[in-house]
Amino acid sequence: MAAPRIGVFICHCGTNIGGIVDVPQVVEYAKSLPYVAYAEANMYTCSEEGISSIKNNIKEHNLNRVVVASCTPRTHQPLFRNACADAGLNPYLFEFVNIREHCSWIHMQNRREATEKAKELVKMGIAKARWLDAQEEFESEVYPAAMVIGGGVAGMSAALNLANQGFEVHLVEKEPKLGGRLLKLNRIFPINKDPSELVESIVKTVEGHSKIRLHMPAVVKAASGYIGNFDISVDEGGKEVSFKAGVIIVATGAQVLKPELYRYGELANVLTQLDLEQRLKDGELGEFQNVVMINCVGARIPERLYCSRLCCMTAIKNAALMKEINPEAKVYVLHRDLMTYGVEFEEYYREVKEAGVRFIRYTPSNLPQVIGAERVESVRVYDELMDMELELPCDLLVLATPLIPNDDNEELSRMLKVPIGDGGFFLEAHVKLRPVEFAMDGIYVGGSCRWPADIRESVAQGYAAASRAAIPLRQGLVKVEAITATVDPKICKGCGTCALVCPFDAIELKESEIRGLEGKIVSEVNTALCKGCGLCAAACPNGAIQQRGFTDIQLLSMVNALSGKR
Amino acid sequence: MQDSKEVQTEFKPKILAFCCNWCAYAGADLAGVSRFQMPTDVRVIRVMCSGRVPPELIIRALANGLDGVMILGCHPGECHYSEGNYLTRRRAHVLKRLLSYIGIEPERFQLRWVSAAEGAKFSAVVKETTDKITALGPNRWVDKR
Amino acid sequence: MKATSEEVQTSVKKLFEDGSIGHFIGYETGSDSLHVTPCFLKSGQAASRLVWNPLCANNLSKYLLDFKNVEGKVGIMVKGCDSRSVVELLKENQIDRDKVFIVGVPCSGIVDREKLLEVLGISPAEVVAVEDDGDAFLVTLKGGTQRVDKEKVLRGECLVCKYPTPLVYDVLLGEAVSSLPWVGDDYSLIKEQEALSSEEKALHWNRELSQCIRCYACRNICPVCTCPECIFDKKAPRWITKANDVSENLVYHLVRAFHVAGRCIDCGECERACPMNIPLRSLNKKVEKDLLELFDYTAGIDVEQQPPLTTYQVGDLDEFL
Amino acid sequence: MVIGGGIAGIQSSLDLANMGFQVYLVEKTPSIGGRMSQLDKTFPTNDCSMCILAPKMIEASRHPNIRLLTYSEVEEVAGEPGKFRVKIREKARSVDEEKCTGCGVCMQKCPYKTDSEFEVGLAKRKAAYIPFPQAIPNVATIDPDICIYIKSEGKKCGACIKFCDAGAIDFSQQDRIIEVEVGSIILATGFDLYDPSALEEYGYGKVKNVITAMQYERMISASGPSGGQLQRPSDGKTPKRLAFIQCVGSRDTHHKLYCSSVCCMHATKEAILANEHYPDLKAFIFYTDMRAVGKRFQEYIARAEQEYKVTYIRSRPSKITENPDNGNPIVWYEETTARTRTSMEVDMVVLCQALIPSGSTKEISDMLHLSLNDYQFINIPDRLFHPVDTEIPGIFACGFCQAPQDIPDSVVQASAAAARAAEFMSRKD
Repeated sequence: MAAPRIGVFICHCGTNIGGIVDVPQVVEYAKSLPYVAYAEANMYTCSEEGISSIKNNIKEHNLNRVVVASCTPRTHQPLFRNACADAGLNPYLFEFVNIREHCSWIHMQNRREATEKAKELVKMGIAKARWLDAQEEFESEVYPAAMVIGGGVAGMSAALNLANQGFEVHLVEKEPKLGGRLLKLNRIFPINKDPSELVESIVKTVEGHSKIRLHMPAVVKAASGYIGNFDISVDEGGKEVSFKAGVIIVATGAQVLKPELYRYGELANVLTQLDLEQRLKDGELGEFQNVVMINCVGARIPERLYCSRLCCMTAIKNAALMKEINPEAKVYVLHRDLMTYGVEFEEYYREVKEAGVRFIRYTPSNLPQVIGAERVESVRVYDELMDMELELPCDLLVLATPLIPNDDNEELSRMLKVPIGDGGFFLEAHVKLRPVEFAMDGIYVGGSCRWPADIRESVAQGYAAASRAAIPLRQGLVKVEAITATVDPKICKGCGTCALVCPFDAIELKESEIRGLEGKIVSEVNTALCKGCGLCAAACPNGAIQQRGFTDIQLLSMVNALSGKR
Repeated sequence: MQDSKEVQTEFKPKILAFCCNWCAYAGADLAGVSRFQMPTDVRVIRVMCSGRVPPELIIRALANGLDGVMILGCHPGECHYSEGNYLTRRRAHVLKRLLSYIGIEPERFQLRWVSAAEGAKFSAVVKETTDKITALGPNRWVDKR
Repeated sequence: MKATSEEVQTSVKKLFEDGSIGHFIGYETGSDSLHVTPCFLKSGQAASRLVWNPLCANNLSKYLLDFKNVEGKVGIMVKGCDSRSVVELLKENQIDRDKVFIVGVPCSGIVDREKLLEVLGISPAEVVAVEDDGDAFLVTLKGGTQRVDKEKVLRGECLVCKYPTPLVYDVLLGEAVSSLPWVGDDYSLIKEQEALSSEEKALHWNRELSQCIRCYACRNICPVCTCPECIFDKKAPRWITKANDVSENLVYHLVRAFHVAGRCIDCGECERACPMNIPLRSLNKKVEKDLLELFDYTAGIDVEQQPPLTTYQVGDLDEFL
Repeated sequence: MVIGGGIAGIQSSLDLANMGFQVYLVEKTPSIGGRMSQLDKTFPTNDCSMCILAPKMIEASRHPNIRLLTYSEVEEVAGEPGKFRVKIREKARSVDEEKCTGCGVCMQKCPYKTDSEFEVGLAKRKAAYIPFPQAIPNVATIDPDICIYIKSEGKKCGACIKFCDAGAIDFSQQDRIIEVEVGSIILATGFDLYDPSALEEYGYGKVKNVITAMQYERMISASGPSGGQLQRPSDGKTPKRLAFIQCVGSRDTHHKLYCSSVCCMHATKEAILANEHYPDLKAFIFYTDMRAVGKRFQEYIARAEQEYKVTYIRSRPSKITENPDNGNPIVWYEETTARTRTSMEVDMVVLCQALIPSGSTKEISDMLHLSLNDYQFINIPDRLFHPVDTEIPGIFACGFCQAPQDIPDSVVQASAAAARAAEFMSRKD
């Protein structure tokens, strides 16, 4: 490579920098430093004028490195990198020095020291620039198909959305029928309709869609690869089927807890809400006069702290239905906090209350008690508001139990290398701003396998996951981070320390295929997975693995420049 | 006596701060945008993650005679790369104790958490560290022979 | 019962005969009776050269790296400490467990030659043999036999050894030794140092480290220093200059201590190899102590245990002065 | 086109832009960022709000497929689904966006002040202003309502012109009308705060040390006017006892019937932050039902109680009065278990007021002929299976303008709306 010829551009930023830092003095100082071929001051380096000056001087002075000392790389680095690229210089041969936020703006009372500091910061930047390398921004192709795991409402919404956008979708469902948990329900709020009718039209669309390939009943057996390029094999009724996908959406749902409380399973007239729906659906419920429902059964307790979000509404819906079937019936809902969040739920709760369903609050320190030998005969509960103990006659006790994670989450988590969080639900990349994607690129999540969600939420999450998944599919190419790790296999000893510290599983120990090193076990970086944090580079004992753009020699040169060492 | 006192007040330490790109560097930027005034003794080197800073570099900086070195990263649990700062924390504990063992005052090596919103904290950390190191005086470890 | 040289010879011969091993690394008597050197065998015929006595200080495990590409298994003799460096080598994939046959020997302490000569006030030539005798060594001199208390002449690392019996082996010769009676607080010396003022510590270490001639003997002999190219041999980046300067020595020794953090098993080879008698173990021991206190970690115990600086707990100590 | 530059609008825009669609992101105020930019931390992780939001704002501003139209309002929508013709009024900033470097000199020199919208009245801003330090675009805007130069038609002041080195001040600017054609429209107009002075019994505006939750967010924020110090309005003292009142205007037959969905959690977060800042501070939360239904929310509440000594009191206070001696608010409520009326004197009260669909929601719905529900949220005909589709094909709604929801749910809906818009637009060709 040609000897370094560094160009230095120092910004006045109007008076923001120039009013404090003696910019001309910094320019003169820069000129005196090794490898500096050119230095100038600009009123605004980011202005049209400043940018063209950078471009012209790269050509005129044959510069092969550029240093700009102005504001912060967090906002302006792309601008200056583009300027370099426009002038035919690799954008990674650019280095940013912050003398505004980190100097002039914080040392307004001390011009002399601010100037000295600016000089030193510029010197450090130049020292690093001398060792900068050109970097390529790799792109890898995205195979234009998606795999959606789970054929409930979340999975079907995601699949349909992507298919309607024109992408091939492999929908993998473990049951022999699409529809998921919804199929088991009797009525759904707010329309109080038989859900099978509603779901049927969606199922038909999915089944008849030319872009959707249904794998059913089928389970994923193996998955390898990375964003854009996953190899998948599923067991489809005993037959192994393999296909490729660019992205994966996990929407496997959840299951309802069967409690070991309130003598469930022991007394015939104790049901879960789901059992109740099943019986209503099958027309097997029979007569009832006094119905008691208990909420938060097995939820919001020390062993299972979370609130399952939708059980309150399920209870209210079914309570209303019981009252509808038998207006003479007495229906009680024993609850803790009632989670009727939002507009419609709260409205419905009011309506149901007005329709005569009685709501009684109990406390976890004073749980309701089931009375009866063969069957429940009554339920005793302490009413907090009335401050008295009530004994409610009961011929049907219905328990609202939470959704719990599916048993096969762990297996799926290992296969896809995606994490499971507290409680056994899948863990998204960021609970606030990246709710439907995993930290691993190219894999997305939606519906109750992430967290208990009702129908509308599951559908929205299915769509949202599809939106995120459509991005790489539509782009066709994924840009690979350029600031990635790179291994020198000659000096790598294959100890695996880098692989242990890598948060993204981007490093593997492999037999080298490089001539002269065949068979040697060395670290290999999968650049498609590497996010460029540099943890590996800091952990490697002999510098065999380096982070591009932040190499040992670059950082060391800065430290030495600051301390006046060569 | 008066002489040495004068030398003391004139001592300006040279302190290096490695800031992670996502939190601490952004926090330092915010301190700038907010015009929080602070001592001029700290120089920032930007790294993508606090976990990128190898112990070699800190040891080298202190052996070169720099008066203090800081690593500033995201608060635990907020690392952009999810766990980098936890590894930093482990390494830093071991390194700090080792440095102290051979006689480099513990104040000269600091690990602190500064979020992107903590401009004020960045400035407070800079002030506090500068004060502490100024009080210690220059890093004269290599002159002890 | 403690294994004898004869037992070692017999079993190694058998290992060669039944084809269990193709090579063996052990000890043989060196230039004088106070020296033992590594011995490399290709067949059982020369097994009679092998010895096992309280002079067998060398940690042989690093030699395994030189036998990586030979046919058949390599046999090696390890003491408690040596076995822990084998664990570390296994952890870092530097050796293949299936290609190594480990002959473990429980150890009741190794003689520090210089201490012995000093205590007895003799020259090496006068020594005929040294044998283990419980809490003392039996030293056969040309002019008769002397019994010397172990605590006076043991090597530093043996005075604080917690693992006298090998932790990994294919065959164990002699009876396991569960603990050594003289070992108490293994960090008392470190604690003394820690209690000094920064000024005192700086003076002490400046004095010690300024003696270093950077011969790299400590690194070269270290069983866990296995990098094919050490960062101190690189020209770019140049981490240390060749200047004879204590700051360069400081970088070298601190970085080395850090590089073996969580891997050093205190076999004491660095200190034994140092021609300037710099108390190098002190630095390593300090790190060892901190890793134990901070992260409950001890190196060389379990191949499956993840190195302490490659992992974390959310609840790790967060206080930072 | 995406209307509303809060977190939902930003997320929809980014998703669509990354898919390759050209996006117009229209925001009424001078900066994108929305309500989330005003928050200090976010529940349940206590992530700093601005830290996680700012990178998204920057990404949106830099995206080649996003045209950011801030300080702009939609004037007219014509055409048909798949081919909407939109007129957007870009209001005159009196500042040249290209030249302005965001240095803030004009803000320093400008002599005219008004209440800062961003700081919810806790601080002043100038006529020349950047709403907050991380604003995007990071350029100044001159408020024509208070700028004396504009009011005097150039006869007075002009300090900003004099001091701006970049020559960016341009009082000759006029509003511009931009006409664009778009295939699909996403509404993300967010929420406003219900004015708690409507609940006279709580004394907001009369009892000095009664503030709103949004004011509290700014107060506890390190970047807020008090630098993260809790200072009660009457005397600037740090409160030792702090009460949060939930459902102020929500779930209330006289005000809003619905549940605002986020207040239980933000109050919990705010109480935790108070205790983190001041370990001897005691916080009390008066609530109706503690609605903690999201991921790790119950755990968060448990931590609030155990680690941060937050006391939850299930009661709806009847009134708040002031102790004339020290300005302390007194909260009157019914002790549920003992069933007695009682009172508690605290140093400051935070009212968690109801959140209502923003005013722009109504304006834009009227323009588009979309109906609203009883509470002025955008009507979603099939909430179950098409949760972000409005009555008009090709027009979608996400975030708080269509139902009360927290940040993750808004982000989910924003992406869902983007997916639906992409699907809608691909069906066309």
